[in-house]
Amino acid sequence: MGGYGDVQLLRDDGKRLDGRALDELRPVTVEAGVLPAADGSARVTHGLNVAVVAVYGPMEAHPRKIQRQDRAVIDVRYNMAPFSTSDRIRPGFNRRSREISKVTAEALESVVLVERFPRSKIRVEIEILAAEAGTRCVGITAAAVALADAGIPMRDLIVGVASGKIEDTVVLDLDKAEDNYGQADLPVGILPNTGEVAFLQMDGDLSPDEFNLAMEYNFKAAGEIHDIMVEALQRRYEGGEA
Amino acid sequence: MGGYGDVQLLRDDGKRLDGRALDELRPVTVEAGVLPAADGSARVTHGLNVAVVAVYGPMEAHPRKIQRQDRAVIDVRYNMAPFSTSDRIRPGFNRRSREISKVTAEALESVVLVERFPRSKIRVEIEILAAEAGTRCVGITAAAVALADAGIPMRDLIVGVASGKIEDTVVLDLDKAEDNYGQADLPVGILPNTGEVAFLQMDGDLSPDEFNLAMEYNFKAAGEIHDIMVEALQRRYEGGEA
Amino acid sequence: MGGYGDVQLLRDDGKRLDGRALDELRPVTVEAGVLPAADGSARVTHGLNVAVVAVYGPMEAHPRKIQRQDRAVIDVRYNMAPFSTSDRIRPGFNRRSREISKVTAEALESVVLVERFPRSKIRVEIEILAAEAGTRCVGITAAAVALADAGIPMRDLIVGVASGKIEDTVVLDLDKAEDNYGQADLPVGILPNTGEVAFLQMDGDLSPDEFNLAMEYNFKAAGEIHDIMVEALQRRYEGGEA
Amino acid sequence: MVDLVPTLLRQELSRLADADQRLDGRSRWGSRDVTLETDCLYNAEGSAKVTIGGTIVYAGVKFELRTPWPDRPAQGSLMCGAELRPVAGRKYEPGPPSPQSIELGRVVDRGIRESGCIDMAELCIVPGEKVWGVMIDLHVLSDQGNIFDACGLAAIAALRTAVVPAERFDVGEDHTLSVNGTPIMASFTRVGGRYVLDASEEEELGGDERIHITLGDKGHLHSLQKGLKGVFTPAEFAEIFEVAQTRCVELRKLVAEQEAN
Amino acid sequence: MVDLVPTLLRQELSRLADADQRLDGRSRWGSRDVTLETDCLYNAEGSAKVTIGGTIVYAGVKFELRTPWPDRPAQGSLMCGAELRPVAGRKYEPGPPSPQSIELGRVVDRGIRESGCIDMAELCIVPGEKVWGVMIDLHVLSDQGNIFDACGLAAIAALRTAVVPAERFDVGEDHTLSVNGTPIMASFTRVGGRYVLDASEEEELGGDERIHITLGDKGHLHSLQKGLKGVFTPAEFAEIFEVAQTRCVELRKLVAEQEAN
Amino acid sequence: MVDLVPTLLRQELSRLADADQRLDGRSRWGSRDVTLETDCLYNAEGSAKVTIGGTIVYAGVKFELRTPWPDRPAQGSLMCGAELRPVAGRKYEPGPPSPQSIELGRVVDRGIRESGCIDMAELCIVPGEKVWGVMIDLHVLSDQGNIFDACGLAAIAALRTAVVPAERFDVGEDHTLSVNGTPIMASFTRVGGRYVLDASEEEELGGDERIHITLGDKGHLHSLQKGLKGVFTPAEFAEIFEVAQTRCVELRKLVAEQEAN
Repeated sequence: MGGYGDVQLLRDDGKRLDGRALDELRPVTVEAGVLPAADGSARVTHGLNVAVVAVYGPMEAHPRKIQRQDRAVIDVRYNMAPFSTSDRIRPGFNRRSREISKVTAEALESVVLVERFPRSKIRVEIEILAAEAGTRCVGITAAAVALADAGIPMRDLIVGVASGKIEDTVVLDLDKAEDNYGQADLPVGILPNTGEVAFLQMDGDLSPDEFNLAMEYNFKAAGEIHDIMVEALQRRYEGGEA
Repeated sequence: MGGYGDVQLLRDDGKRLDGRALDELRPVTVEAGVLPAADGSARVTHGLNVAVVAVYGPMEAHPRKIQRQDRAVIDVRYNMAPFSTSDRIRPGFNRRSREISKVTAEALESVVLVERFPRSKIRVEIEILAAEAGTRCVGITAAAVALADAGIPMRDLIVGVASGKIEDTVVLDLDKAEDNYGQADLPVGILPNTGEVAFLQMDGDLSPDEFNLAMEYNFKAAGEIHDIMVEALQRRYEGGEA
Repeated sequence: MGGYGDVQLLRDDGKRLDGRALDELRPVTVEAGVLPAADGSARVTHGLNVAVVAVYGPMEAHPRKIQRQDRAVIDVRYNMAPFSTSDRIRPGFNRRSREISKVTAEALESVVLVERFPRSKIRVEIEILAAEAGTRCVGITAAAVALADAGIPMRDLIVGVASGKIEDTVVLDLDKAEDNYGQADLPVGILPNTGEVAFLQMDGDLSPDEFNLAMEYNFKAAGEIHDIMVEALQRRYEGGEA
Repeated sequence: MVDLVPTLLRQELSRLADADQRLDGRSRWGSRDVTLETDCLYNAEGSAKVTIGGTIVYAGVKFELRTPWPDRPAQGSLMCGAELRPVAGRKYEPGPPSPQSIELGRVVDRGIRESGCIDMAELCIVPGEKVWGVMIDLHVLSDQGNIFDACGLAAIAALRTAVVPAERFDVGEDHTLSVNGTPIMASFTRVGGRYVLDASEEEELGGDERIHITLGDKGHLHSLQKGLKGVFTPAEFAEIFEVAQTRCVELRKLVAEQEAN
Repeated sequence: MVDLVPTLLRQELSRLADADQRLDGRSRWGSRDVTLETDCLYNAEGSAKVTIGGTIVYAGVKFELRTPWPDRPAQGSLMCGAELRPVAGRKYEPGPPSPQSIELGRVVDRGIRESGCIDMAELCIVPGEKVWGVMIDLHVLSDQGNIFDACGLAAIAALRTAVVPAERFDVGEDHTLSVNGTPIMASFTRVGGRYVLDASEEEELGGDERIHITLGDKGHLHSLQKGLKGVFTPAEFAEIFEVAQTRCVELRKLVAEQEAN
Repeated sequence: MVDLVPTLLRQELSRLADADQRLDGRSRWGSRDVTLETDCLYNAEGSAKVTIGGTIVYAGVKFELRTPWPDRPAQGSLMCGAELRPVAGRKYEPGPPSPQSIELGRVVDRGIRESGCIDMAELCIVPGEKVWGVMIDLHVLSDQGNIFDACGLAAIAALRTAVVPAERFDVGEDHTLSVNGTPIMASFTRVGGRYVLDASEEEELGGDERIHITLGDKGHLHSLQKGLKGVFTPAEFAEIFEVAQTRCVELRKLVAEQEAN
């Protein structure tokens, strides 16, 4: 977390600078089936973040040495487009994107019924077109919808969402300023039906009590986003090809 | 094209700074069979440019995944030696050399009878030892001679040659100063017997009429260079090993 | 060699700055079996140098194309830890470490009975944790002990040792200051029982006579280090797992 | 491992060509629907989304301050690059930039650069010290054929909406980037023996060489590129060159309409 | 190519878990022996060697002078990286940094950085011009399980013994690096269906997801990471979080004892 | 995949060695024809082409302005690198620099550098600010054995003809690079059990270890390198060292003759 400036992030009325309540999400939209070339796809906007995900597969896993006898491997690439951030990012992977790709793949492997597709590979391509804090969560949400759109069987969706701390106060879903000047960030990937956690990271400073409140906010918000995801998938099934 | 200075490139007598007429080539020499280690080779000088090409193959294509069932693949590497230019070039490929390698390979595949060698690979190594504008064309000319020297069957040779525009005038075969301060460059790879074009690039500014004149110059010059290529191959056949 | 300063390296009493005689080694310690995860291992300190070596194998050599039908290949990586030098080294290989890895592998292949293990690979991982001049020799000594600890059959050990020249005087085993301001360095890998040389490099300036004296020092010192190596291996056999 | 599908596809495409038809019913010089949207990405200083049939590409423009090249102390720089990332289709694989993506970026780059639509001298802030570097990044999200034309269109449309972020870099006030012209690319693919405009994914799979032509506002050539195995005759070139003139005028109109909104 | 060993191992681990046992006889929250040695490497400005059972790791601290980031002109920087080189075990292969090693370095880095134990402003020498960059390099020599805790411990112990080499860089006198706190990592692995502390190599091979918790001196969370395939419930997390509090206090005591010597 | 050819070749080479013969009829210390040509490349500030039998190599010298290393503010730098590109022979593959090419470049580099023939202080233009960096690039076009000696000879010959391009860099007038000495490399390969001079491609294929000796004008050693699997005795070294003295005098004469023309 940045946390190095004297920046006011809470208004006198207790609301946040953009008018949100402490436990209020930024606006979220979800659309499934947005990329004609992909087997499954989704576009999620969350605040000013834009993530597009393509899913390909299940397909034969090659080279051989990445194959698993008893299950599919999930090959995730989280990528920020060069123009997605304030300062241009050089194309290609960096340490941050490699780490996010790894833990995102592990989270998705926890819900996809990978045992159904031995020796195969499912490619999940997460492209961040615009970034405004919280992109890894937006990418997870979009990946879950794209997997469903591709007809990949899953035991639950995953919802990516984060809480954090600003001015010693726990709040849901940090925006850019809150992320830059905040004190903690707790992004999670929640299985909305089972209440389990498949993705967890955190940095900053949280007391045990603050952690519990932040998790409470996350679980509540996961339910809200889940509803939007389900609606999008229903529209897609009814509407056919986008 | 550079085109950013006020440099005079045409003399008052209508000739170019080095005394050439508008449609006159720089001096060209061709020698076949210059590298003992190669299956076929050639050295072409064109003005101050020096290109040496080695051909190896046909040989087994590996790794497997690059094999084509119905034909040979042509694997071209266009490389400028570090000392070939005014400012030293760091060894290794760059974006420019990768693009030239790609389009040169595609041009050569258009004339080599690749169907005769399914599943095999023909390596074409183009080394630019000295560069004075127009190296991609010199490399193509040398590659064609080296392929012939290696006994690879082709339906025609290819001749690399370029025209361009300086001081609003179309001229053949830009030299270094003309390339730096010129207005357009149109390098092509011409099949001298069929009159077809297997290689084409262009940048700068050309009206449709200027384009037609530039192509006319190119075709005429291709015939001249072709004669020199054929002589070199005849000398090689008569003279045996170089 | 550096050799560019006016630095006094020999005292008035003919000894070196650290009190050593001209043909005297820095203190050397050897310990075998120091890494539980490895098949064989060793730790050698030589002056302030610290080298740790792990040996894995013989194991199947893959990819296939590195296999030799009639013998094992020895895969050596010489690596300096980022914190092993005065200025931090960026992780990853550089030209120096690749060259040392190559010639070290070739030296070890000269003593390991590689014919006993066709198609297999023996991995030798040399990690320099602290560097004070002479690390390639310390790495070779440690590699020989680790190979023996792994039970790999060898026709002799190799001892890494170097002599050099400072103030126009041949001396054994340059330390850091002597290396920085010295005139020559002659590192060798000696087979103590056969008196053969499996590793040889040299740079600087040595007359034929100086070379002969430097080699004489090296052979004498190799015997001393050999004794310490043998003791360590005996302790290891008697003491069991470290 | 015998590429059976392409062989059968080539036969079908050849049969259709003989009857002057195409797989999706288009005429030889007909195009799929083209859509253009600009200013669609937060954080990009200029942006455009182009769709041609099922092909979707984005272009984003970013600026950075740099020191000028020693031999051009009073000139800024322009760079256009393309990424063909695995998102774009099943056939794309992760890894370093492929020759295909390098070619795509460089052909688009040359068309814009050589048209002279950006005056590099206007990108100078302090001669010898500080100039603007303009970067256009092309991002192909869905490849169903003819990504060259889609990228060419997205690049110039994004550039024409770009705002120089001078305030963020503390070198003056934000202002629109000055762009003098609208170079447009038209690409032709040999399918079933003859050239067609705007080839689809199947036509590219069963086709041969491509020719990419970039034309400026006055119909002058600014960039040419022949790609893939195959040859052409001067007469064939003359024919597609005529078509390119019409095509480029149409797409240039699309850019103008978008800007008028 | 069927991974028979892990399958049998998983069955055995599951059977043991049902009986509340572990392969090496430890209790569920029991640790193997931990040893810590500091100041053990010539040329490193701070160093530590940690062993946990047969796992051996080194951490080395180096300093360099750099120009500060433009948006933080009066702050130095901290960087922690890990190398999982082939020396560490038969399963490690040469090549560019693996996702595993990147994750390891970044998780250790976040725990230290976010605890606030290093005041970046104290690393400033001349604002806008010259600051210290502190680099912690983690080097795993022998992996027999739980390299995360070993690396976390080695990193903070090395950092707490580091001396800023100001004289060598001609910017003042050498002085101890000021470190305010001792963040400690505790890692838990699901083995046989339940979480255990300090998993061994075999338990990791036959286990599922891991959770890494870094706690500061006051028991606050500074870093969390879930790795590998698997899910957990909030109740499970609450249970290991309690254990982590105890574990971190113990290891922090080890650091203090080492420093007192 | 059994390397049958090398096995039979080794037998033949061993048989010949017993009769004190070589495959191509040379005596043990005999060399193939050596030719040297200098100043043969436009754009290189110094250049040489060397052939030894069917082996062909070029060396090119380039200069660049750089800031000196902080610990040697009044010294320029020299760097010699070799590229073993696929042009050189069927066995060479594309890719990053191989250990073989790195070794080749570094051994040639050390021979020249350690002979002291270039005074690094003379490469200083403005202490602490601007010095010359001299780069020698070695380019092997055809490998039919003993590329080390060919590269060593090309490097020093190119260097001795180099002109410092001061005018182009606006730092004075062009002038000949001052080179004080002519270090020469002689390489020996164990073939059929005994060492020979100037091994051919077949002899290298069926041979064992190599020893590279670089000698200066006074016959002092400046660089040694043993490469490949194999060992030697001090007596064997003493024998080839004598031969190297003669060989280096001969090749040094060739350089002088070329310069006299």
